Amino acid sequence: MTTYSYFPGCSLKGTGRAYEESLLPVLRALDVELEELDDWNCCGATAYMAVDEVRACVIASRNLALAERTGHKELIAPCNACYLVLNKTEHYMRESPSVNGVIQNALKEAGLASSGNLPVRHPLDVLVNTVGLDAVRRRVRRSLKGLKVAPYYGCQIVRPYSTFDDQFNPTTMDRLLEALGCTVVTFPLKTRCCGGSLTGTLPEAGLHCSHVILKEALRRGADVIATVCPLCQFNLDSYHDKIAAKWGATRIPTVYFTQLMGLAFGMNERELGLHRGFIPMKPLETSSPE
Amino acid sequence: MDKHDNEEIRIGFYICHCGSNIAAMVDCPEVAKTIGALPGVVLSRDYKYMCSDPGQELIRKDIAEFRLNRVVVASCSPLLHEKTFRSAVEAGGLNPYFFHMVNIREHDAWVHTDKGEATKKAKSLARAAIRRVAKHKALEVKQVAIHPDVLVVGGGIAGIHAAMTMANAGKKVFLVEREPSIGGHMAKFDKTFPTLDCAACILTPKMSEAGSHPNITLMTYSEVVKMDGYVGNYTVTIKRKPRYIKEELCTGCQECIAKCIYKEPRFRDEFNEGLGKRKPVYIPFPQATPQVVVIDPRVCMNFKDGALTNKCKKSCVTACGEKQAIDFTQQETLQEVKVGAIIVTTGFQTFDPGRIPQYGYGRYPNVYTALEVERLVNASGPTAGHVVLRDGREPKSIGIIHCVGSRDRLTNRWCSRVCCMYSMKLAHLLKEHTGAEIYNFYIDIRAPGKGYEEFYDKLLDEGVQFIRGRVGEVTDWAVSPEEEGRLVVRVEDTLAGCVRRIPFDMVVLATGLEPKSDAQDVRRLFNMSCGSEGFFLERHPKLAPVSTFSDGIYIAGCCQGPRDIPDTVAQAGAAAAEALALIDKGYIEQEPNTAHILEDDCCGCKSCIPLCPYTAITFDAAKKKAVINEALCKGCGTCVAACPSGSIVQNLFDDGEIFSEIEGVLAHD
Amino acid sequence: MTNDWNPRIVAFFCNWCTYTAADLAGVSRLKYASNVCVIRLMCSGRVDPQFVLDALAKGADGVLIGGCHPSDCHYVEGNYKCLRRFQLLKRIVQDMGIEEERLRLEWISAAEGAKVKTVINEMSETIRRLGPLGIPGKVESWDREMEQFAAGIEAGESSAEPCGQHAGIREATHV
Amino acid sequence: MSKPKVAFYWCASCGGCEETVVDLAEDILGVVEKVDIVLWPVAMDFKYADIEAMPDQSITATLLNGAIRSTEQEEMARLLRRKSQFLIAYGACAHTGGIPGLANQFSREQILAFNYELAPTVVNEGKTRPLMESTDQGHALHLAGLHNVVRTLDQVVDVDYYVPGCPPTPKLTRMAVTALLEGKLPPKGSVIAPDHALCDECSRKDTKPDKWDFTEFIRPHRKLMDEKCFLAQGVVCMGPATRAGCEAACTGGGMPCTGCFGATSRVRDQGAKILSALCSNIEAKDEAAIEATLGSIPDPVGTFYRYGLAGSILRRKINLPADEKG
Repeated sequence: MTTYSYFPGCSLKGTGRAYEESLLPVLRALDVELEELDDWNCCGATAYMAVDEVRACVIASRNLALAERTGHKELIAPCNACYLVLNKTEHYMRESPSVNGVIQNALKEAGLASSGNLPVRHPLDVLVNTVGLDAVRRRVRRSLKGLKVAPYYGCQIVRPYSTFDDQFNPTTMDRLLEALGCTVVTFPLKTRCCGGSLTGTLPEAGLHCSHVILKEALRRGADVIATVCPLCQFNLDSYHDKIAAKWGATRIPTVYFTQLMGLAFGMNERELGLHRGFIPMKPLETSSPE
Repeated sequence: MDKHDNEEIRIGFYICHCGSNIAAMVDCPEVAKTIGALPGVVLSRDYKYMCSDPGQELIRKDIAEFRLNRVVVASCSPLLHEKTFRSAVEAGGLNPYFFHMVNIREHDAWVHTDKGEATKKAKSLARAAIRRVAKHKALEVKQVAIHPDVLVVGGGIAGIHAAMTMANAGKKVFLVEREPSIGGHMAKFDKTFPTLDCAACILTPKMSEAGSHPNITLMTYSEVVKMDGYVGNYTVTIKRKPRYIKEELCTGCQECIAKCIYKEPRFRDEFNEGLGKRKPVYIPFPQATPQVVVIDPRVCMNFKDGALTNKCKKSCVTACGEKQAIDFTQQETLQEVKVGAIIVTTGFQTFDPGRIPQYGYGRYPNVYTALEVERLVNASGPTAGHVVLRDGREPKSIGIIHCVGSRDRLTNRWCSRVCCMYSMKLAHLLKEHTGAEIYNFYIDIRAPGKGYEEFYDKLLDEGVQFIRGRVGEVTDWAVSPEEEGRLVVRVEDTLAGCVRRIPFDMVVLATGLEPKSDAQDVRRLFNMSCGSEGFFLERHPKLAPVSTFSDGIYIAGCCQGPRDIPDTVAQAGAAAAEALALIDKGYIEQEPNTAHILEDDCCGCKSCIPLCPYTAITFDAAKKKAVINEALCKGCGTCVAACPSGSIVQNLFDDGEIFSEIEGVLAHD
Repeated sequence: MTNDWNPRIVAFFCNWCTYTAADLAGVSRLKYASNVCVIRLMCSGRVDPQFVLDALAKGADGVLIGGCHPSDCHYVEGNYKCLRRFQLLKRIVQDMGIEEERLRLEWISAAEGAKVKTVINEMSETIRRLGPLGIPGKVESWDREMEQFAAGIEAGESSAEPCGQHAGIREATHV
Repeated sequence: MSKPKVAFYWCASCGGCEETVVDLAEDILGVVEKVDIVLWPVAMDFKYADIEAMPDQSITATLLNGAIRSTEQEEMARLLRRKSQFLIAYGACAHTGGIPGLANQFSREQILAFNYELAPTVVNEGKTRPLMESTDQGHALHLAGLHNVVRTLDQVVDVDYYVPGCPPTPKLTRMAVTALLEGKLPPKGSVIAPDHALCDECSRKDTKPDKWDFTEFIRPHRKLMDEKCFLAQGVVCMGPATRAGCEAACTGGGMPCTGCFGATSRVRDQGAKILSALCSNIEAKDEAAIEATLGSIPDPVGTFYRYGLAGSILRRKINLPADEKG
């Protein structure tokens, strides 16, 4: 049983609840415990970053400091935005003495300190590179054979810090899904923008981004899109009517990779939060538990 | 102990303006004034160009007129002009080593911005030299005979040309090539830009000439593994890989290939970039030199994992008949050769497009590298010059992407110099072969060469499309029916100012040139340096472009940096000329900066003996003292620094000289 | 430290890599601090620890040694010899009350002109921060206790206490 | 004509040098009858006043041992310099600072504090320190002052010759005296001893290996030493960096050389040189491994500068105060 510090971030407690609901049991099934940071705060993403980068980093650094205090060797951040901002902050702390200065002073005020060297990892990375695909395969109870999945990584997990996968053609999730028995369709839009927060600010542009991805996934004959990011999942899942109205229907469910793992592990769909999606996944009648 | 110890020291000091190179940042007259006032300095001048004839003449005259017995020149780097001034001093009748040089250009004027500070520094450096030179002793230059033979490493066009040049000048040349045949990359090309004459037609004659030249010993399928010695007297160890064929017996009839139990060729054909197949016993390409087959133990039935099994019925041996050229028992052998000079022409490797996954090489079968296309359009290529895609279709539209792995901060920053031209050449050839519609995606067209720009014009007239913009990605993501099943190039057309999607049947990546993956090993092997990008470093970017920091070792061709065939050949000629100049002098003068033991003082503690990488230091059991063989000593001075009783002295760098230099740089005005 | 004070750094560069790199820096017109004077040796293996100590004793505020990268030495292994000596020399120098940052050993290849610039700038910054080492001045001040004393004797007033600590010995005490 | 006058004097040293003079054994008599000993505190009763009374240069030679550490020693050094034609730095302390020179790693205050208060063997509630001026039963008592810096003799006054060693051997002493008496004087500033290193006369020399490749330096107490060269056994021996002349007394007696004869004339800093020689021959090539090997030398200064610190290039710990009253 290995334990990691766990920074859920706002999404996994809100719109992305299903992500957490599936992540925790799946990891537990593989003997990985997540210990949620006590008194964590906003990771500093989105608006903050745009307005004042350094302050945003300060905000993020508090979480890093808290995590270091727990004594756990590594911190897990499932939300791509959190994952990016936390890594970015550590990057600045190491590369820019001036930014680091501001951060350390701010932390001192709060009686905290951070080395900027705590590894911040994404569950996808941990599952494939630490837990290992063999362990995953061994845990599969109900193979997802026949399920065609479009692996969608989003932009933030490999850019700009490609810590564990290729920046332009990541394949980690592909391999993980194959380990579950899925058929992974070649999906050239893996890392294309999902629209991000544009869906809120410039719907026209934002929604079109989502549309392109949904359409290509269907064109590739995928039954479902697997994602590693709450914002991606939200964008791709929540605006189907608006998108249909503008460019025609592109109905395809978008789920978290952890939910697919849960299914493969034979877990209950509801416990995995699959009922929360707007576009429900077809029940896997074909493959029965082995 | 030295007769010069008690003579009156009369130093002449000269500071060079180097036009404005130095004078702009260093107040030369001021320095001359200060130094002139130092004890021992009888004469101090500043002069516009010390290295010029009048400058040197000045030194000569002054030595006589002012009875100078030491000379210091403050100018550029000693690596550039030390020799010049030493000979000037010698011409003045002094021992050339009663001279010291101060580097106030590269190390001062050029790197500083405050004239006051730069001048101050010039004074310190000069003061140090003055104190040092007073301690200098007369030294004799040692002359060592040069071995007249030459080694050329790498049998590409550069190596071949260099070897031929020297062989024709009557020198014995060893030409070592790693592959089974010489020819290098040029042998794979179809036509050459901009004249479009066929590469094989101009290269093949040179290859066979080199192969049969009485003065050239061809060592193909061989690699240099060790180099010992020094300029003029190198001992090189060459590994001869077993080709399982007795070269001298094989006539190149190729019967063995025909009769190989593999009826059909089925193994990756390296020469054709894997587009074609070969048998375990093969000859790399029709014009291969030497015309000798080679057996690949990794796939030959008679081996398993490279080890001999004799499981095969050896139809090849039967086919060879009484020639008996096939020898499965052949072993790797080491051969030693002695040479006076070495020319390194190990060439380049093409950029691996897999490093830019967004261009889809390896993921999309119809994305090709330029070198693959060279084979495709080549009459003796895998498709006999028939341009067809891997699925057999003939492409109707072709996109050529320039600068793949060139001018790119994420991969290689340098311009590979040849891609623009060969891309246009391929564009022309592909159009000729297929009549397809052809697009070039470029950043800038670089056509700086005789007839190059004209060739670009010609292509524009032929209707080849040119789009200015770095391609973002090559994808099979289709958004329109006409894109379905084709490769889509997404690019910003920076002239039209819009992002475009253009579908193609075939995409060609103009991969750049980069240093060979083992360039670092080769560099160490020959004691050379590499530039930051990994190409071999020339001694001077302008004035010694084919020399290296190791005397007697020269470089030519793309191992020094990307260049096209004419430049490569010119460079190879230059390298050959440099080597000839060295060898024909018959001897080299060795810098007398060697170390020697003070015999009376050495206590025989042996601290120094294990330190010498050249085993120049030995222990005289009778005298119980260490002895240095100055012929072997290369003058690093490591033993001198290590001698615990100060009983080793290095000429030109003895403790006294260095201590006084330290004192000098730190003394205040 | 006072800004008008300029650190004095003595550098020992090997002929083949670092000295050439410094030439390259010049040819590339890189700009760096002017307070470093380079002494050229054939190999970093020639750097005798005595040189380093002597430079410090004669007024250098720092000493920089430059050699070829490990396994790139023009003389095969001179740079390793240098490294080994340097590591112990650093300890001794520290024991003698000198900050270790005042000594620096860098591997700089002939191609790394830019590194020459950064290293020299970094180092002169570090030393500017540390302030002057000024050993000659220190030795002078140490010896003042004697000069004053000697002066006292010459003046035949040795029973006075030039350093406030001298006991006259006019009254012949028995030994 | 009267016999040449000779003086012996004793500054900061242990007295071993005086012993050597006595070790001249019967030869001393020869010396005594050839010369007039005008000052020899350790053996005879003289008054400084007598010396002061002498005309300058009237002493032919003074053999002064010990480093200069106190005001009194300094004054005597200057006095004797004035009175003597030849001043001879006799023994390691006068020559290179000797063991007392190691005090240059500490400030005057540190030394006094330790000796009179902190040393575990000291009981001194009153924290009494020696006073330079005090009165006892109406007598004014004076003590010499302690300098901040320990100095070699030639850092204080001009020195004509050096007789090295801790202590010098009778043989060298005899050489020196004879040279003086017979007027066969080497050039001024000479060290009266051979100018090559100790190995030359070491009985273990032949067992010296051609390759050392040190992986660890062993301290003599760690293992029983055999007859081989100490360096061959991984023990730091200063022999290669130390002047010969002692006829390898220590190495012959089973102890590595600790360097008391100082360096040869060609070396400015004995410690730096032995460091260079030993480190160059370490086997390791990467920093960590080198560090590991060097870790086995716990006190480099004390090891390489045991007798030479005061006379070394750096002389004294740099960050110590120049003047400290105590």
